[in-house]
Amino acid sequence: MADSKTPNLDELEKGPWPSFATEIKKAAATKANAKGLMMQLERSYKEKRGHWKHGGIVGVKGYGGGVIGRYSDSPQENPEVAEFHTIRVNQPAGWFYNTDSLRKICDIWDKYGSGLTNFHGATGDVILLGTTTANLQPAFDELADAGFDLGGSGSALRTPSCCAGQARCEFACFDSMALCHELTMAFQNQLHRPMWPYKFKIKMSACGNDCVAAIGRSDFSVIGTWRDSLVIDQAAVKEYAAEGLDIRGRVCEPCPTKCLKFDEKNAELTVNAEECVRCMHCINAMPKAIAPGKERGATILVGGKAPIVHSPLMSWVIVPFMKIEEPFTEVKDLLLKIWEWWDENAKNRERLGETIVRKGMRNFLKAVELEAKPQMVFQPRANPFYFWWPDEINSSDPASEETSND
Amino acid sequence: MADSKTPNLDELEKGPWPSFATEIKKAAATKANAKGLMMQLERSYKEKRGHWKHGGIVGVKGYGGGVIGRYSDSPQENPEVAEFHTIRVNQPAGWFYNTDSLRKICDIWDKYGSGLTNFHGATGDVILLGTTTANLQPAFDELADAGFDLGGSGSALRTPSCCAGQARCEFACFDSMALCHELTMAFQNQLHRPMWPYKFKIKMSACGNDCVAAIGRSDFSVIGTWRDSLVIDQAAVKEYAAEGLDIRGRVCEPCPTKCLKFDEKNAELTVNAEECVRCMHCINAMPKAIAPGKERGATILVGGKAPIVHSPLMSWVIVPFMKIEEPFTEVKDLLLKIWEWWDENAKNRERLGETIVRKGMRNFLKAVELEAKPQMVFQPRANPFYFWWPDEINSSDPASEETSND
Amino acid sequence: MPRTDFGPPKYTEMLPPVIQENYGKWKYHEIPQPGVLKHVSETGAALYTVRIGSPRLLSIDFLRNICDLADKYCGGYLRFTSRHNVEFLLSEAQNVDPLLAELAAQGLPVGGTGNSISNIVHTQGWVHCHTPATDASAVVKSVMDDLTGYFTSMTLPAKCRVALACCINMCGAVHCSDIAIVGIHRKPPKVDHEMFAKVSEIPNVVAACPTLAIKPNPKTKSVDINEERCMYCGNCYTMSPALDIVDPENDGVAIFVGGKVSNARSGPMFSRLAIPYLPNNPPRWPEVTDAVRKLVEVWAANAHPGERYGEWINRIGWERFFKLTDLPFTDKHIDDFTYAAPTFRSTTNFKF
Amino acid sequence: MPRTDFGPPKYTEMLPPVIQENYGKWKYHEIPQPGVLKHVSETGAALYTVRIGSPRLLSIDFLRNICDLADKYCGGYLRFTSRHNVEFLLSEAQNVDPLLAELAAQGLPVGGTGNSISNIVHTQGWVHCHTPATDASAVVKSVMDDLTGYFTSMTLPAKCRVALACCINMCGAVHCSDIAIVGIHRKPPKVDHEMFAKVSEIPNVVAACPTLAIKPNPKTKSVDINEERCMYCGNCYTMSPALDIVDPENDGVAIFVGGKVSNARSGPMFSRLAIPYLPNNPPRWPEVTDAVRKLVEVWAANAHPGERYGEWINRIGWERFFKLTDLPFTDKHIDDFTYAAPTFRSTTNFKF
Ligand code: SRM
Ligand code: SRM
Ligand code: SRM
Ligand code: SRM
Ligand code: SF4
Ligand code: SF4
Ligand code: SF4
Ligand code: SF4
Ligand code: SF4
Ligand code: SF4
Ligand code: SF4
Ligand code: SF4
Repeated sequence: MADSKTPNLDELEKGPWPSFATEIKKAAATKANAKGLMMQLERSYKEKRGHWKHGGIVGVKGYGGGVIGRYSDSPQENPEVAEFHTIRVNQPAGWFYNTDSLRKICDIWDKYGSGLTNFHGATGDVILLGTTTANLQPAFDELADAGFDLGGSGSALRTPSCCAGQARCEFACFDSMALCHELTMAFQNQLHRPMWPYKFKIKMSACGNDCVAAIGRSDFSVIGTWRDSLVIDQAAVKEYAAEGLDIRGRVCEPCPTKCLKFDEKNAELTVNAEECVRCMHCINAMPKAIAPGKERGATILVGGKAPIVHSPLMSWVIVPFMKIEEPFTEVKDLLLKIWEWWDENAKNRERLGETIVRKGMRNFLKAVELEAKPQMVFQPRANPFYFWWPDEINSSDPASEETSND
Repeated sequence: MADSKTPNLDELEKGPWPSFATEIKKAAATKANAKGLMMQLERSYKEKRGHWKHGGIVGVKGYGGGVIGRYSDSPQENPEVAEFHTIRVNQPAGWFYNTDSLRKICDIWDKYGSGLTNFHGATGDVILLGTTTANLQPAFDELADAGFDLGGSGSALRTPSCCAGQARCEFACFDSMALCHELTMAFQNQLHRPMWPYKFKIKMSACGNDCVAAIGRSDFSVIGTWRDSLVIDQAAVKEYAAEGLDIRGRVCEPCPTKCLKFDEKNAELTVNAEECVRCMHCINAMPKAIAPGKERGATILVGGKAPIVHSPLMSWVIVPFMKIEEPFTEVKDLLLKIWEWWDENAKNRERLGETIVRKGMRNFLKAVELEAKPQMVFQPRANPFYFWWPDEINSSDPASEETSND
Repeated sequence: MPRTDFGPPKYTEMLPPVIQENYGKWKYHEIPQPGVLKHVSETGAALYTVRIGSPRLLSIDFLRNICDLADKYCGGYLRFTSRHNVEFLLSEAQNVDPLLAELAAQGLPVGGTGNSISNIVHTQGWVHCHTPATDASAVVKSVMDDLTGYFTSMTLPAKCRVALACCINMCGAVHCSDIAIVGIHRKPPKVDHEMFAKVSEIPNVVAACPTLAIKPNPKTKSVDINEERCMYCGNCYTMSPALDIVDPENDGVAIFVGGKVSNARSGPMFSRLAIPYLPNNPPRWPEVTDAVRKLVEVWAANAHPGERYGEWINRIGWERFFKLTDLPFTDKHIDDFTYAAPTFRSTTNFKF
Repeated sequence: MPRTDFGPPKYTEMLPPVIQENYGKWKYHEIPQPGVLKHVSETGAALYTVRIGSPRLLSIDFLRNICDLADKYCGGYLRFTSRHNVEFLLSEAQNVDPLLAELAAQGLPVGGTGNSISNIVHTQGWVHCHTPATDASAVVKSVMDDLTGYFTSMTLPAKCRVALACCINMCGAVHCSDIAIVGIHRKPPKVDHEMFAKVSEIPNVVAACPTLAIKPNPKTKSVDINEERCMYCGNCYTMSPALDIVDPENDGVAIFVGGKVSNARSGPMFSRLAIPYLPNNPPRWPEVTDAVRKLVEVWAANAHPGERYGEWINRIGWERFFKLTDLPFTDKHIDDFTYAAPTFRSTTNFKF
């Protein structure tokens, strides 16, 4: 190893965790650009800096996005990665694959790319790492033949993603995969042709465990919940008790509203459903004994995003409860209304949450025709600086309809 | 009553709570300006609006403040209150009076004013309501002879105030009245001659119950606390238990850190002092059995204020613990440093808390020579946007002293 | 040169002997009955305090009367509290009952201790200030008339601090009170351009507006207001009398709830909007007194013992508060000011 | 016209028969051993999932190999998780052990379920992005090598989600992870005025700066940076390549802790600053792996069962966190950004 050209990458092949360095080396064995990547990366480890330039705009016919252009900042040293673009391929909802499809992707990337991929990108796409401008179109054409379309990039709708939901999970309160697929299909134009002030992300988790981290990183989150009471199977409760689960300590105590009572003598668990905030904790702890209620649907939240520029935002409630049923018209209509308002009101590079914060929830709610609800806030405002609509003020009747308390 | 000239004020004399209307009427019986006030006020109740104009600058010789100028907006209708200024008189610390002093104030206000007062204003001053420009100086001269000086107004130090503390309370962790008096005396110039960007308020409460609401409304709050363990008298605990106090439910349960354990069998109460946040709850609940620790002092907080302009601010910790002992040099020095920085950095009409928020705690702390402590925050920042001092960055040694973790 | 800067009288001159002797030595206190405190010293000495409600706006007759009482029963000493009540300080136990009897005869309410509603900290209103959107004294009198029973007893779950400010400058500790009554305007100021040009400085006024609603108008040598951006704070009016914001038809009060300043159990909290608007209805403000009573009663009926208003709401959630009080929740309740985003409900955990 | 907008393949084509038949009918699950899930349907059918750790950056050889395994044991179906692990979906219980054996032979770690540390969600780093302040893959590999034992077991108090973003754009859900590793710059960008004039638009770049540190410079047809105001966010660099912010000597990583996104028990929380800076030390970033391990261990040793990282800190207080971890608290920890004030400790309730 002493005279290896890649001492840093060699070092990164060691250890129990599967190695990306090994993956790169495998690809480098047959692909010049993978080798170029390897050598440039080795240099990065030596110099402690990246060697990529800002991407120019590259793409495929008929699309405004789906490709991230990437160029080496030192093509003289690493000419094989002078161009090293990424193709974002829209994953199937829930990231399920049959091996045929997966092998087709491999074959295409064997032919046109570096042989390197990300399964998946942080947004959820299949990321095909590294190809030339010339290869973009033929690669896409073959992907299309294999049934795969591009994902989103730029100031467009980004590829929606969802948890496994009803496909593999007993907690699912709506069909997250169906909704994800339907929204993706319904909004192909928004996904493929950037035409907004900035990116827009949709994610859906079929229960409050939020296994796709929707609430933290999507402009529009759909998170499953129910409106009636969770369902307790007392026989199963008794089994858990018999197996030695400390139901009072591990299930009732951490309940945020203390609305579960365990009767130790009869090994009976009861819930005060009105006080339950549907946090999933007790269900997670006793999945065989407790299940979500029967009247299922989702909470809709908006505004989540990463810290840049003003602050991180966590999505917040705008619809406490919505039934989520095919053909998902209510969700789609709401999205269209939101986009219309956002597109009209947002500054350049302003995410939905930032626009709402700047313009105020009252303007947003009015535009998307939603009523204010206390579920939208942790707490009401602590300042007296609120606005009145012109029609709430008049010179003869001082008390407006909305706020008079007679 | 049918043809009373003051039907509204008459109505306000009824009912069990002592009536300000009665007070005004009493004064109006002998004082023309009190009668003017009465009539103008009656008009306000009819018209649903005040009738005072912006104050001009009026005052007494040698002082830049202490008087609030006030003029009627309709002197033709109520000439008696064409001028109706207020004198702010600095109260004795803790609002204790001997009747001699109080009678002297009455006599002076009988002679020069409307005979109406506020005991006290919200900041803490004695408010002498209603006199003419001409009467200001003679009234002040006699007040001075009686031993009373003016309080603060305008962009100056405002009259400090404090709780009764050691004078009347077993919870006091420092001598709030002595500190209040000492600071008032030490900073007479700052109190009487507005020379800052805006007002500055100091309040002190000798324990966390904060009976002067310092934390919510003073730029500089001194709130008593202790550094060792609270002291439990087990004999007294047993008495409370015997009297039927539900010690577990009413004392231990609400303890925010659950650091109190009650042994029901032996009626013994123990505290895990390291986890106690000195919230006063258990002491309040069992004042005969629990007392603050022996190593007493105060927490210093800054920045409290009302909502206008950017938001209400609640004072926050800048010194977790300070011994508060005569001659209070440490407190005074800190105040001087704070004023120097604030005066230099604040915009016009910007309170200390607003300046710190705008410039950042790091700049404030550096200027007043305090070290950052986790007690200053509920939580560290949730964004990656922090600054490095030039001396923390260099080209050869990337890890700065402060943050390297070797 | 006149004498200046001599400062207030030293407090030590103002303390009755029992306090001078036991200063810093108090051991514990009891509340033998509402409005009466008994503080006991290490030395065994006892101090009795009798607290009466005060209208705060006092004539010198009132002051001379309480001086008389203090001379008679307290050796000539008394004090005022941070909530503007009067406290008689007695070193003789046997003086307590006669004093109470005399106070009762005079109709002065004794109370405000323990789990009561003490005096309403309040402001000037139409009696002395130039910016009020409502009166102070009359509203306070009307509300306290209705709540005197809670002042003279100690039956509530905890202390309930009521405060009133006649405009959003919020003189007092109104922004952190259990129940806060705040005068509000609801229409932008009307600019008197002529007057403005004479008495006001454009830059100061422009800078005073927190929402950047004010733009200079070089033609009129005055300013214009973008009415859509104005949230009626009146800050510009404080800077210039030419921007009159008073409007009898639309001014009124808002009610905020759930604030506290003590660190007992939970830390201090701001009061938060419960009722965006009630009309000014002099002399008795019945809408306001009704609303306050209802707010007190719902809390009293539902809070756990020891729970302050805000602690109760934090336990049950604001959505429950609006349900229990049957108050409408409107777009006004949703913050859109400086620290709005952290108040948005960023979780699916809520009650329906 | 080329074919466009046909969308992704329909997921139904990708589901193994056992899922197609039991879609929406799952009744409960068990975790028979780390990395193995057993989901049982109302119909009685069972689905076994075997989860393996993945480097995410995969060659097509890796993909073809897992396809081979899926063909052999899973009827040709597999999936990936939201944390980039691979899941084999088995309908035959007897296939589980042979699959596990083959995975073991290949050195692929099975785990990531229950109270474990699952895969690190991460980003491109020096492999593909142009703005990184640190690498992604190498740091992740180094940290996971050190933590593999926590991936293959379920002994922690709760799940612990580790994430890495190579710059403060924070691709991923880094800002709400139990432990977040974030690449940071520490010096203002250097402006290449010549290049700027050629490739950049002044207004866009000026507008991109959150701290208003960038001013147009009409002379150079470029911009100047007020270095005192710059907090190295790199947002301007995203808008213009002429504002290079990379500095090998001063770039490095920060570590944030205590975030979560699930609504279980407590609502979602942001990650908060624990360690402001650790140097880039390729290829193994030992300072980072040590710091992460220590952060995990202190939590594991002190949290109550079931307590996520942030829930634990909220119970004990951040002042205790800094004491237990022995990490220095600096002025950098104190927020001075958009929502700073509500993070200031506005109570005297704290621990020493
Ligand atoms: C590839 C990917 C990271 C990865 O390795 O997985 C990625 C890579 C980039 N992100 Fe990202 N982001 C990726 C998911 C995310 C996520 C996570 C998510 O989508 O769930 C976030 C946080 C959530 C959010 O959007 O708030 C994210 C927040 C950003 C931001 C900050 C945006 C903001 O408003 O807060 C930028 C900055 C920008 O847009 O200029 C950004 C910008 C970028 C750019 C385009 C760099 C740039 O400045 O132009 C990166 C291109 C890298 C490259 O060369 O390939 N990326 N980015 C992810 C997309 C893969 C996919 O399509 O599946
Ligand atoms: C008299 C008093 C109310 C009372 O009836 O007790 C009062 C009365 C006024 N206050 Fe105040 N404030 C009074 C205590 C307060 C307090 C409470 C305190 O000091 O503890 C506050 C809230 C705490 C704070 O300072 O944040 C308070 C916050 C304000 C504000 C908002 C300041 C801010 O930065 O948030 C203003 C507006 C201004 O200064 O322009 C204000 C302005 C005023 C002015 C001067 C009106 C003005 O715009 O010029 C009022 C004069 C009324 C008059 O005609 O007499 N007053 N003011 C109180 C002073 C009496 C005294 O000296 O004892
Ligand atoms: C006299 C006074 C101080 C003064 O120097 O003037 C005072 C005196 C006492 N307070 Fe206070 N407090 C006084 C205003 C306050 C304030 C300030 C305010 O209301 O503006 C507060 C903060 C209120 C808030 O949080 O919003 C205050 C929060 C407390 C507390 C904490 C209550 C809580 O659970 O939050 C206690 C402890 C208790 O009562 O258990 C307390 C306890 C006490 C004790 C028992 C202390 C003692 O041992 O002497 C005194 C008798 C209390 C009583 O009335 O039951 N005092 N107390 C004030 C009387 C005002 C009045 O006339 O009603
Ligand atoms: C497969 C996957 C969904 C997918 O569609 O890909 C998934 C699957 C399950 N999750 Fe999850 N979660 C998955 C990502 C997540 C995420 C998102 C993330 O990590 O980015 C979260 C939110 C994490 C956070 O809060 O920061 C998540 C929070 C949960 C929770 C709540 C845990 C908590 O106490 O906070 C549960 C409930 C539990 O485990 O008790 C849960 C429970 C489950 C269950 C038990 C649901 C079920 O009955 O099938 C599944 C097996 C869990 C396990 O691994 O022990 N899942 N789960 C994801 C696996 C990722 C991985 O490879 O490790
Ligand atoms: S979010 Fe809920 S429904 Fe979806 S996979 Fe996770 S636990 Fe199951
Ligand atoms: S779902 Fe959460 S809130 Fe509801 S009963 Fe279970 S633990 Fe309690
Ligand atoms: S603040 Fe504390 S020390 Fe001062 S009077 Fe109130 S309870 Fe007593
Ligand atoms: S003072 Fe507060 S935190 Fe300390 S033991 Fe008593 S109740 Fe608990
Ligand atoms: S609250 Fe407003 S109107 Fe009332 S006294 Fe204070 S400044 Fe004047
Ligand atoms: S009232 Fe307030 S918001 Fe309206 S213009 Fe004046 S300063 Fe601006
Ligand atoms: S975190 Fe930053 S450097 Fe890393 S991929 Fe995202 S944008 Fe690029
Ligand atoms: S790095 Fe960020 S803060 Fe610094 S100049 Fe660029 S945009 Fe502004």
